[in-house]
Amino acid sequence: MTGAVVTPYTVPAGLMDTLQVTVLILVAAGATAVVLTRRLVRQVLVLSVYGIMLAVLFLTFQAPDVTLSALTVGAVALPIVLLLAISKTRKKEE
Amino acid sequence: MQVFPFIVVAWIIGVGLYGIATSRNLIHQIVCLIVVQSSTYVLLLGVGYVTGAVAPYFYDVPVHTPAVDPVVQALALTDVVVEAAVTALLLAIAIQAHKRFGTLDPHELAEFKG
Amino acid sequence: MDHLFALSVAVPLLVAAALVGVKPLLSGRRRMLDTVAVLTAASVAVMLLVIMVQTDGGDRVYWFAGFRPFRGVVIGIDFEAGPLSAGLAALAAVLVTASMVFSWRYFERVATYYHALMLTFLAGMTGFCLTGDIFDLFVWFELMGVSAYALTAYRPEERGPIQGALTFAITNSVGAYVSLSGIALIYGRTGALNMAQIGAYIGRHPPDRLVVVAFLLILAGLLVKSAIVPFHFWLADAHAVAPTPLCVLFSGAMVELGLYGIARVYWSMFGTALGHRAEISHVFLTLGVLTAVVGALFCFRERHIKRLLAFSTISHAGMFLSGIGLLTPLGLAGAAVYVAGHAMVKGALFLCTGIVLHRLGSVNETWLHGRARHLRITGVVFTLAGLGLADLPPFGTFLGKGWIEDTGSAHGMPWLMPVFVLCTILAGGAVLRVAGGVFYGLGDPPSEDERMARAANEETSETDADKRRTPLTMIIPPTVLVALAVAIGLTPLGPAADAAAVRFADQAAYNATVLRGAHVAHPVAPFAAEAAGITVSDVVTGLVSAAGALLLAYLALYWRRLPVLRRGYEPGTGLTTLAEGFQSGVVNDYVTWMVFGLACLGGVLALIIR
Amino acid sequence: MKPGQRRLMFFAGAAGLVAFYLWGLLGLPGFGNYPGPYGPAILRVAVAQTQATGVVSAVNFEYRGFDTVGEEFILFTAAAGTAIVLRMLRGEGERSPVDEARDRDAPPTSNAVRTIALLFTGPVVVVGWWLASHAQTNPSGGFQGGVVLATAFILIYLAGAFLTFSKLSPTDVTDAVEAAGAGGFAAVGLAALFTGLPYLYNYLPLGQIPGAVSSSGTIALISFFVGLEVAAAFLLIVSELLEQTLLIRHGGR
Repeated sequence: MTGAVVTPYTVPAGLMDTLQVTVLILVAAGATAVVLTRRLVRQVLVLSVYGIMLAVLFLTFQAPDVTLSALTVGAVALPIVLLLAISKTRKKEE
Repeated sequence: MQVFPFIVVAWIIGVGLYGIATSRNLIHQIVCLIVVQSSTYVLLLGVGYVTGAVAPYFYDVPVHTPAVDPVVQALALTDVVVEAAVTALLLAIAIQAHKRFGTLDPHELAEFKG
Repeated sequence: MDHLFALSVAVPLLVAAALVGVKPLLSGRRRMLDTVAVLTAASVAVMLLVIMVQTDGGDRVYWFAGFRPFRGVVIGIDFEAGPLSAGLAALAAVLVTASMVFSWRYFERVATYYHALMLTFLAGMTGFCLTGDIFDLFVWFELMGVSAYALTAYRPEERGPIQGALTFAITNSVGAYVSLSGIALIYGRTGALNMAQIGAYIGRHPPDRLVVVAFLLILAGLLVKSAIVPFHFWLADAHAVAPTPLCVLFSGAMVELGLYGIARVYWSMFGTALGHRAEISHVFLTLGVLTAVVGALFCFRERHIKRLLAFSTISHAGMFLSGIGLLTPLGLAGAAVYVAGHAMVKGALFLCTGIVLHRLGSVNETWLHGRARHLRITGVVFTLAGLGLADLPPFGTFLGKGWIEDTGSAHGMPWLMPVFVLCTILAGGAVLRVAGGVFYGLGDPPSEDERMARAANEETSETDADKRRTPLTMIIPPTVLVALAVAIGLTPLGPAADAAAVRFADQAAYNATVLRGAHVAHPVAPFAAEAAGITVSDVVTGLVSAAGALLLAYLALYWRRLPVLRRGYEPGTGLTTLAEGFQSGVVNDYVTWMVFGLACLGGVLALIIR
Repeated sequence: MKPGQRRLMFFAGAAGLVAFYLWGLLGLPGFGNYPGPYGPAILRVAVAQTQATGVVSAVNFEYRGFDTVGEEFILFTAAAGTAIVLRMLRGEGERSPVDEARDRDAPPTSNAVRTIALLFTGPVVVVGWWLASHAQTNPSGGFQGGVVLATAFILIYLAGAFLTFSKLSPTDVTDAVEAAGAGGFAAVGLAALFTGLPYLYNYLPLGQIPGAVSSSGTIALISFFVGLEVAAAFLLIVSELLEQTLLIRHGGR
């Protein structure tokens, strides 16, 4: 490889730290919100948002592969399956 | 910053376990189980992180650029699949439970213990 | 050929996939499906037995995709097999074969999925036993778990299964994720997943907090799986509702695999690093004895036969853990032989219960009293297996328990023997009480416990075959299992088992085998091999246990007619309220107990190793 | 236990457990200081050995390929288990004990949703396919691709009726595809044994250019099988759940 190679673009360390801390706080808050949301449909929506936050966190952890999985599974596939399950068990009062 | 991600990991697992222990609805409980497991992704990727390193893909960067640990990422991927599989199966069982007993409350279900 | 290592996991998986793939072709060809599945399980058993014999002279390692370690750094996944690990996997395969033969006529309408799930369950158990990689261990643990949850929930037309499957799945999943946290933790320190490499790395440094925490967290999932008090609650619920052929696997192999995992994790990774052998041994022994006693007491008060047998399994799991927890080769060898003997007799007991369920449609001891007199062969097999469970020589069980007790006495724990004898008498007495009452109509039926009766009566027949006779495929497997239990007791296993255990407990030898490809036939063990043979005391304690169990069964059946006892209280009633409180069936309670138990254990370990 | 007692006991236990866990976590080398040696060893050799520029895929499908075999079969088992648990068995009557959706009709799908869903289907299939076939080069792979592919079918469901969906994915065919995916992976590994190589050995030509789509030998092949398995398994799970939902709805009419 010669000098023509583009040097990888890296985010300055301080900025990366700030970003990671922010997303980590959001993830911790997201997990808490998922657990404390007792209404099912709303909980699935919160879970979906939590999945997206996790995906962003993994992006800042330099794991694009896991990001993609967290998005497809955590933010799409699981909510679909969960919503189906909820619609199946929904009580009459709604 | 040295320890903050790990504190978040402990927080997530604690919160998730709290949810499982206090939940009055099976589907809610299963979602809390997802939260417990999500703490392991954060931990796995957290321990494999290297400050200032790139993602382990060398499509457009030179091969020997310092990169973060690819192994934990592979483990986390496996973990995600396991989570999806277990969740789907648990939901199926929960649906059956609801169909049989008309409730998703673990306390009421316990009455039907075999 | 070392390729047997890979085949023993790949073949059942491939056959499972193939069965599901050609499902439409197999509809209505049940016998073909059965034949393929039974042959697969049997061939896996043969492969594992071959591996067991081959590794008698030294452990063998298989590197997947051929990635061998380079300068002590492992980049691939390995299978490491010795006689103990291959033997346990072979035991699981034998039990799978037996229970699939049993289900030949037992389930008439099972679909392809049942066979496929049994085979993935088997592959999971095999992989779990043979792997040398801690994350791979987790993967096979999960495969085993997912197959087992699905099979437990298999009969959704009945009321029970769902609840048992849920507590089973949720508690075990929580345990598995806690274990995974432990794996991630140790990886963060050592940068390795191979157990030998991790052991080598942490063995070079004094134990610190991370190692202690990782040790306990990794154990968490295994303790749940092996139903150690206070992580045992799920087991009775799951056993009570799982199809009977599956109970054979749960009691005979799955619980024991959890214990094997504990032994493997201790001796391949943490043994050297943790040090403090005596203190850790005490922790294990405390857990083991507590489990043995709690299981035995609950077993005796139970009237639902499947739950009764499940509690007896918990009691035995406690004794196995004590054997492992003595942390000496002879104790380990004893546990191994005990596991084998127990699996055979417990399997036979469950299968006989399945026959009773098939013919009479109930597992309620009170209702069944005297009603199974016409099931003569089943009665004989059940009684023999009950005597085997009570450690009557020459059943293999007496040998294993004898070695554990001998080791205890030799290491300043003579109290272990009376405790074990007592637990065996309680559990064996309960089973023999069932045998005498149900199959021979002896004595009076035990008084009706309302809740238990309700639960037991809900367990309606799982079968729809002709109920007027017992098919040959149902009576042969338990008979063969009882015969195997006797064979284990009569074979002079001592030296081989002891040598295998010495090698298993030698971490340096394990490291050399995996990391440097050394062929270690006679390791310089940290322990001298202890004489393992049949001693007089083994035979005597075995006889005493069996006699005690018979006496207890007699008392339990005839206590109303005995003048001395007539005014006494119903045996076991005092326990009932207590038991109701603990065994609530609410999964929230079970998880709370897990968290609490782990916190206590963590506190103790933190105090020991600081 | 009463909820109050349990809460008390849980908080005592959880406080202890989390404190113990944190105590151990703080013994890790600080965040960002991963010490190796596993990761660096892989990074050093992976691209040269496999011609795959996506090292995570190389780890997943080659170095730790055996884990992935287990993982695929976990998914396979879960799909089969879902089918076992939810499928109507004999004796389960036409009426379920709790038919709570009796007086609730499925809302009709609006035309706008249909059109949008249909418009999305094509691109989603393309994206899924691309992901499943680029494991060796980019952050992607059979797993993500499989989930995305399955999503395409769910879009079809959104667009049309369940009828279309079940025509497009008859369970037997889905089962067969799933089995082909999971079994194919195991078989690719097994093929190595016939030539005396260890299980999962990468015996296909690796290609000359790192990062080309045709590079990396069995990695790309395995990723393809994983994509099949994942798409089919997910589809199977969703259709089992849908079937349950729909049966109740039709039963309510």
